[in-house]
Amino acid sequence: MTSEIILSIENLKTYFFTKKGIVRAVDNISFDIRKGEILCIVGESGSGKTVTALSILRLVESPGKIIEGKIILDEDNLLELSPHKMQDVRGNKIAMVFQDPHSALNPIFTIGDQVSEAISAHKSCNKEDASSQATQLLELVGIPLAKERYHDYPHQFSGGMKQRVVIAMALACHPRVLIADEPATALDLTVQAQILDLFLELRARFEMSIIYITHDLGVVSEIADSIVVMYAGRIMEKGGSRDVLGNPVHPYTKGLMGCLPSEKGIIIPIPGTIPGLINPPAGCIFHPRCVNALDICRMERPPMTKITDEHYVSCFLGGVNG
Amino acid sequence: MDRSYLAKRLLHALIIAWGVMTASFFLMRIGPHSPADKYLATLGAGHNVSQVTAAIESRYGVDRPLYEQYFNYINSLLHGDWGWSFSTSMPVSDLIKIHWAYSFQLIFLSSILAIILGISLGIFTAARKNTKADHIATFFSFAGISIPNFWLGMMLILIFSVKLGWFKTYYDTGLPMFSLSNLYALILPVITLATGMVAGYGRFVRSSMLENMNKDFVRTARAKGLPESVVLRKHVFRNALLPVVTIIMLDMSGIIFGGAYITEFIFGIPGLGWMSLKAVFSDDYSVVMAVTLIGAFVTLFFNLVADIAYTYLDPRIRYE
Amino acid sequence: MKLAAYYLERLKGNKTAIIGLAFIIFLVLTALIGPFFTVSPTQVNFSEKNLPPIGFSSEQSEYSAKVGGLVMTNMHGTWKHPLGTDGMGRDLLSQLISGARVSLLVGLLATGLAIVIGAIIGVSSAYFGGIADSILMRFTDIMITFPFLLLLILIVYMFGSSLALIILSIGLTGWTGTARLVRSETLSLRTRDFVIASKALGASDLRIIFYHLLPNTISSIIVLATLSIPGAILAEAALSFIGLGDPQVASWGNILNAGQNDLQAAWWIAVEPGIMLFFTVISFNFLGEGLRDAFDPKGDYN
Amino acid sequence: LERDSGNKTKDLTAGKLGGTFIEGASGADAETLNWILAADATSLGYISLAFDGLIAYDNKFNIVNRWLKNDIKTSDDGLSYTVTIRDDLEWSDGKPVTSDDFVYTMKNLMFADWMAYTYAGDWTEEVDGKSVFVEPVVENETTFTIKRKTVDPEFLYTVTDLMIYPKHIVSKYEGDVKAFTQAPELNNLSYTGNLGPYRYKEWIRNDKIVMERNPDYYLGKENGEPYFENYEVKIFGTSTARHAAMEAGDITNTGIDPEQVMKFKAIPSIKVFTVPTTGYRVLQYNMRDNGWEGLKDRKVRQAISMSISKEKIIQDILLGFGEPAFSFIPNVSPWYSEEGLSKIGVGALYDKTRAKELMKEAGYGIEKNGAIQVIDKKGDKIKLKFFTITGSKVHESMAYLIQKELGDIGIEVDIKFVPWETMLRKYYMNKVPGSDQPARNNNGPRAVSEEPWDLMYAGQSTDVLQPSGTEIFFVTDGGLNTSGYSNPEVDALFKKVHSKEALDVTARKKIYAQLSKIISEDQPLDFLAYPTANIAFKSNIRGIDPGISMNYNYQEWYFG
Amino acid sequence: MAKIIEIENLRKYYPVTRGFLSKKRGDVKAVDGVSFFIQEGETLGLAGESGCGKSTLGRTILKLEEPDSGNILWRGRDITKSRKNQLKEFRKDCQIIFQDPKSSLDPRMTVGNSIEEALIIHDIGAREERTRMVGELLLKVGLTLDYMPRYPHELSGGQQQRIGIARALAVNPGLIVADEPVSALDVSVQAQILNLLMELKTQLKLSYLFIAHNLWVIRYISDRVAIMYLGKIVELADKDELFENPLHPYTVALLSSLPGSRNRKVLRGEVPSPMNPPDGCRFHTRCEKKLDRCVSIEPEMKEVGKGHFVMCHLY
Ligand SMILES: Nc1ncnc2c1ncn2[C@@H]1O[C@H](COP(=O)(O)OP(=O)(O)OP(=O)(O)O)[C@@H](O)[C@H]1O
Ligand SMILES: Nc1ncnc2c1ncn2[C@@H]1O[C@H](COP(=O)(O)OP(=O)(O)OP(=O)(O)O)[C@@H](O)[C@H]1O
Ligand SMILES: [Mg+2]
Ligand SMILES: [Mg+2]
Repeated sequence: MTSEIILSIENLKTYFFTKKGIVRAVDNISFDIRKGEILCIVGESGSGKTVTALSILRLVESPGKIIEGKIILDEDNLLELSPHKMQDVRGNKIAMVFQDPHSALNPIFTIGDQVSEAISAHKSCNKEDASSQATQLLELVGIPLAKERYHDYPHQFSGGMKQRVVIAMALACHPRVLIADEPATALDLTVQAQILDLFLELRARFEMSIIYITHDLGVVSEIADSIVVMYAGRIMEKGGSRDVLGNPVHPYTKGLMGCLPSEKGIIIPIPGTIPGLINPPAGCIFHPRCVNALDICRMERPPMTKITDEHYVSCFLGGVNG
Repeated sequence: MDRSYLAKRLLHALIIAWGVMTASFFLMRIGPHSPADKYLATLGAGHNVSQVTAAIESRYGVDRPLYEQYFNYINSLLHGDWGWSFSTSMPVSDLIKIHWAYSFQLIFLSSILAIILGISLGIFTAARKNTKADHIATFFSFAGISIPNFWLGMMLILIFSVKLGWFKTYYDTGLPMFSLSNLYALILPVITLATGMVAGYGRFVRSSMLENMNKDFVRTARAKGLPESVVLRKHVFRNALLPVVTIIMLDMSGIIFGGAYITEFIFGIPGLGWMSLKAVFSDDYSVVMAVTLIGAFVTLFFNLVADIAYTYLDPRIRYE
Repeated sequence: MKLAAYYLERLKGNKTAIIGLAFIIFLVLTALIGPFFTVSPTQVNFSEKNLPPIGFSSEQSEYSAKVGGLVMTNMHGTWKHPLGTDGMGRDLLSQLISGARVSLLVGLLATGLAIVIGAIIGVSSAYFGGIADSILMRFTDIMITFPFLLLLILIVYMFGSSLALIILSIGLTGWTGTARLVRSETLSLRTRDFVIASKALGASDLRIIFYHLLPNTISSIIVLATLSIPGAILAEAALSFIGLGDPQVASWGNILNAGQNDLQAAWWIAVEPGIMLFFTVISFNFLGEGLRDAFDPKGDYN
Repeated sequence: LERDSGNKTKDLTAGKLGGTFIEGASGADAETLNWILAADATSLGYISLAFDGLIAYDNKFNIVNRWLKNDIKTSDDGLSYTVTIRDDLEWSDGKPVTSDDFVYTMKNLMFADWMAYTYAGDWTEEVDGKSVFVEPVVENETTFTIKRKTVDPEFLYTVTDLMIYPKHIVSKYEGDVKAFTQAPELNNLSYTGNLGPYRYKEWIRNDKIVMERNPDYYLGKENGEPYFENYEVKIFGTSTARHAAMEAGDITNTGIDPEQVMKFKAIPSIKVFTVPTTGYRVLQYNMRDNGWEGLKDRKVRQAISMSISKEKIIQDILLGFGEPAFSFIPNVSPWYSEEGLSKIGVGALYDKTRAKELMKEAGYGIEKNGAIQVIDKKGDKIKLKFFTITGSKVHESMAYLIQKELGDIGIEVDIKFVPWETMLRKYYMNKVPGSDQPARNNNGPRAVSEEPWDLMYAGQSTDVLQPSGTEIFFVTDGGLNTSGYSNPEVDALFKKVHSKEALDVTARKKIYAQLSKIISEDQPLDFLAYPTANIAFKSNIRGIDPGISMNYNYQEWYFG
Repeated sequence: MAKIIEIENLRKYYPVTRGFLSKKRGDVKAVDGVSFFIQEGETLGLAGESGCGKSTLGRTILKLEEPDSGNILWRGRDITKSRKNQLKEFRKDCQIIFQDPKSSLDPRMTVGNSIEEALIIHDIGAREERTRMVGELLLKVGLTLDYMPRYPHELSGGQQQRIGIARALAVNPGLIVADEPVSALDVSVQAQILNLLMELKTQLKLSYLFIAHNLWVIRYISDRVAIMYLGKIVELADKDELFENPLHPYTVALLSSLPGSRNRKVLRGEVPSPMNPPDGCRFHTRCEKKLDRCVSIEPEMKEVGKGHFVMCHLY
């Protein structure tokens, strides 16, 4: 896949300055996303996936702060835009869908109101236009009887439907990049499948780029074009879907896959737990749980090593042990 | 909100009101006091104390068996008769008719002021969370909550009336109710009553705002690209308002029978609070009962209003 | 206990709470040992009446036998009575210290009583449910609906203004908040997994109440208690202020009440106890809010 | 350039007329304007604005007739009193006030069982061991006679206090106490006609009562009185507010605390009058069985009184506004006599050493190292329980001063402040233990109060014209003899006041002098002081005659 | 092999009330006529959509909720009607572990105390002995003795879950109801816990009723699997049989919605409310193969193969 790069994140660092210390939630990560691509960010809880997504939209709240890095969209560094300009990016060029559809909608406004609000935030159009566009959007994401349900309140919708509404809001201005933060995790298996289908359909239809955040490797294998594996705020491995899943290099990626039952019905867990981010282990952040850890792993942070053009890994054993 | 729900709420309110009425009725009668007390003090030689006591107690009907008095009281209540106030020699209903306005103007002005200032303060501090302005405002809110209002009233009198002479040291009932001079006369009492309310509402609105600012839907709204002012005004404030409305409603009765009482006492405003205080001190049962009952009804009314307001403001309940 | 230490550690970060705590400790110490260092608060001395506090002066009329009538004298504060004296020449410092005792006593005992009653009613209501719950909650509703101050005034007027009765009646009328809080907490705790686990192990109701439910409401109760103490103190002061205080003790409310009539001649009598009340109340409020934050699991950040 | 005298009056009136007189009051509001039900002085005060009464007294206790046409005639045998009222008195509906109204009011209201009039006892006499009412009789339109079977020279003062209701209005409520109590025309004085200088206008409870000028006032026919357009009594919650209102000129007159007198005297727009009052302060000794036994001994009582300086009280507490008291008859009373009074508590009789000696003589002291140590009979320190009512600074100050004084002679005083009701129930009312007597203020010498007490501080007031009213405190079966004092000599002398012998004023004065002397020696209570009052007026008020009853001519006051 | 527990036609309804007079508006039929058994040493997996009644079923068979009807036979003994104090033995034999490891531990108790509580309730051992036993249990679940004085908030989710397991094991149970014990955990930790549960099962001859959302977890750990829909078990079979040859249209759809599965059959429509489930077959509103009678007649549970039960008119 060699279409143009649409959004590029470079050396992003987002820290939280808490009373207990600095939480290095996102610690120097870089990746790109191309037009029409689905990029999956995988990682365990607390690995910094959500913070990464929020950083892209500059929605990290205090005590969090983007320390350094660049987020380049259309040659603009988003981190340097004025707050006003940034507002115009949000929802318009980059939209986001959050994990929990139950809390992502304001309970006291109607569905229609909230969708049309997303439209009128960026397009100057009158109320009727906005509302008819909103109805269309609702139909698009598969809400039956969209017209009638326009005036319903969120609590009258099921979880799956709410998530569709949230997606409709995100699509309001046909953004170029859609960030979806675990959009299906809170939903039932059958509904989850519906939502995944919807995403695939949307991508096909609008040529959007989608950053899909998940910790479910099953989902990843189904939809990802490329994959970023995060662990404790850092990228362990990134690359094309086939490369990463078919030829995982980083011990962590391998470990993650081992946690799923193999054909023989065996799972091999990764020992230990994810480290605290305030005083993270020196060197490679994964070394305490790594069975192959070398001395150097305890001292130095491994650089991103290229394995193929599309496949990078941050490990001193890069490729060696593969 | 359906009718039967309303009917049930009213029934509930009635039961509570009955409970309050019964409790206060018996509370007052089991006490050692009697309306004849004040006569005892003036009895001279040759008077048969018990005879006179009996005569006076029969004059006011308090010599009957308790249950009989109780049913009589309920009976006359049901007939719209609040009884006779023997400490002021007038029907309780007239007494209330004359005096409620003094309480009302005080409470009304203070509440309006407190709601406006309190909500503004809350929004202001929430929007500027953790800034210097917020810290200062927070400190003053704490001070406002903590300052005993009777003391505040006294200090205002000391400074502005006694030392500076800007105001009278008492509330002048001679002023026409709807006049600027009356408004001027109410300044100190309103400050006394409203300070705690402003501070309390301010804190409450602030924390309610902050709580809502952390909600996912606010983040969603920001992600939509809405300007911060719209996010705050529409998504945060409207949601923060819900508990605020409830609190203000529920607070009302507390204000009326707490702060307003004391404020009336300090400034000599002859409102219901002061009335009932005097009535307590002169064992004037029917006035105390009436004020208690009115208090209960006010509380229940505001509870109901809070519920209805909530239903109106929160679609999750409206469409149940 | 380690857990306590943990919360204390969290509290330490909160400056205002620490200031509040410090003042309360100071107040407690003063109330305890102060009386050993000051003159008796009831010791009158008519030749030293209405002395202003140190650094102030005021004009006072006095009877002069020489003149055979009133003379104006300019009084200055003296170190003997650093906070001045009242109209009988009683030392205000020692009165305020005695008032601190009263206020703390009222605050702690009345709140304690209210908390105990409220906790018992709340836990029983939630745990036993059904009719017991309905009756107890209706009763609580009635108590809440009662105009609080009027009820308090009524009881104290009816049965006499002794400190014990005042404490008792504040306690007996002030438990509704606790009852509701404990009830709702218990209701939600009751369905928590650890309680179910305990049940699954065959734990008795009493064990569950005393080992799981109550200990887990303790932090809310502590916060509520801390924030209720000023309420109780103010209630006593308000009662005293309107003349229903225990005349046998020098409570701040009593001093204020007396000072009310002397605003012109001796403003400090009304000002000083008010300041004490204010600082005490704000300290408890600071501490209470601090505790609330410390106990709040969300408070890990910021 | 002669002027018509009639015109002159009118002109004068025109100049005086107008303005609102505002009296600043403190304390509780009146309870009712329905005078027969009133139990408090405030109520009677309000009523009197619309209702003059038969007579008034000037500052020297001279009688000034009001409704009376002639002075009340007492028959030579002292058994009948003839009252003749003016013939120009009218009710509001224009009906004349007649002697029938008076007789009706007495017979059908004051003496009626259904009414339970509180002061009905004042109108009874003891005949053959039974208490019967005196007998009023209509003589003609304007004259009625009250007949007695026994002589009581002081009954005259009771008669002069007489008030009335209009028979034609009140008779419809007769027998129905509830209807009477709630009758609107009785509660807002709408019947008072021309009987007083002012008429009811507005009453906001616990705030103010406003009375308006009565243009028909019977006394005003000649001079156009009263001159104020309105007369208002404004109640203040605190003395701070009251003083500040006076200072700011918001009110016309009010009482001034001693501390404030200097300040007010310095204000040019205000003048302050210092006037005597009829009250006095006492320290009661409990001679009942639940008081400390020593108090039954006169020497002990004298000793205690001797160690309390009346001068100190006056200087320290009253700031000089008062005089030492030695008698139950205030020194302003025409019956007051200094002769033979033991002036305990001042001068030579304020002597703590003497007091200790007296204690020792009574058996409550031993000699130790040349000094007398006061102890009780068991050899312990004497501890006395002192009570007074709450909420009064003067009472509190007195308590502490007395505590200090007695501390000097080695008696410990334990002070308790109790509310008035408690005082009444637990300390005043008494009954014989174990009996089923209803508690009364005096249930005989063996009766005791519910709670024990030794000393009690109280304020009392005596009718200066009729001091025998005070006998209820002193005679053995006196209705308010709560401390159990009993002296046959005193009982006999008070009886004498109410006998034929006392019809003669000089004789009566002698009896009073003797009584004062005995009581001051006996010291059943320690008379402490007669306080004087300071009353401030706006200085542009004219017509004031300062004195003990300076209100007697208030209808003639005007703004200058 | 003996059945450790057998339940017949179990029902648990929750009344839905509203308003002050608590007027009943209907029932949530959380468990509506369920029968199955679990043999010693066997794991029965239970899957189904959210709200279909899995947890309620788990709690009801442990008598943590009173069943409305039906029977619970524990090792052949009918304990449906037994009172609390008669259940001591049963309580020792049947334990539960929970989804949310954090809330399953009393935040005010140390880890040691939490585990020890089980022993105290059943009067097992003296004090020192209990401490020793707690230590052993900690080691058994893969922790060390240092954890004893710690509080739950000092532990990670996986560690907390281990404590929950240790507490359940303390009384030596035969059956453990595991209510989604791994759903709240990270994949890597999930795997640890699953392996631990497997190990314990063989080591201690435990039986599990294993409730999970995640079908791969079910497949990994279960011997037999039951699929639940709206309060009823619609299909029950051996693990491999069920996954290879699902019969009920709901099971088919459920399996096909697993990410990565080949022939996707995405279910349309929403789960009906358990308060008024559809008449006839409960699944008919979402079923692609619905027959006429599905709308009105409720299908019976049929054994269509050896140990393969299905509740559907198609078979
Ligand atoms: N407001 C905050 N204050 C302090 N630390 C925070 C805050 N928000 C997030 N963090 C920390 O940042 C780290 C990354 O969090 P993030 O929410 O990005 O994880 P995630 O990968 O999205 O996890 P999950 O899969 O659970 O959603 C975590 O360690 C978290 O504790
Ligand atoms: N205590 C209760 N009172 C009332 N209704 C209840 C109660 N517990 C559960 N329910 C209802 O019973 C139904 C089944 O709930 P249950 O918790 O058993 O579902 P579940 O299958 O475990 O769901 P999940 O997968 O979300 O845990 C749900 O509709 C739920 O709302
Ligand atoms: Mg996340
Ligand atoms: Mg569940």
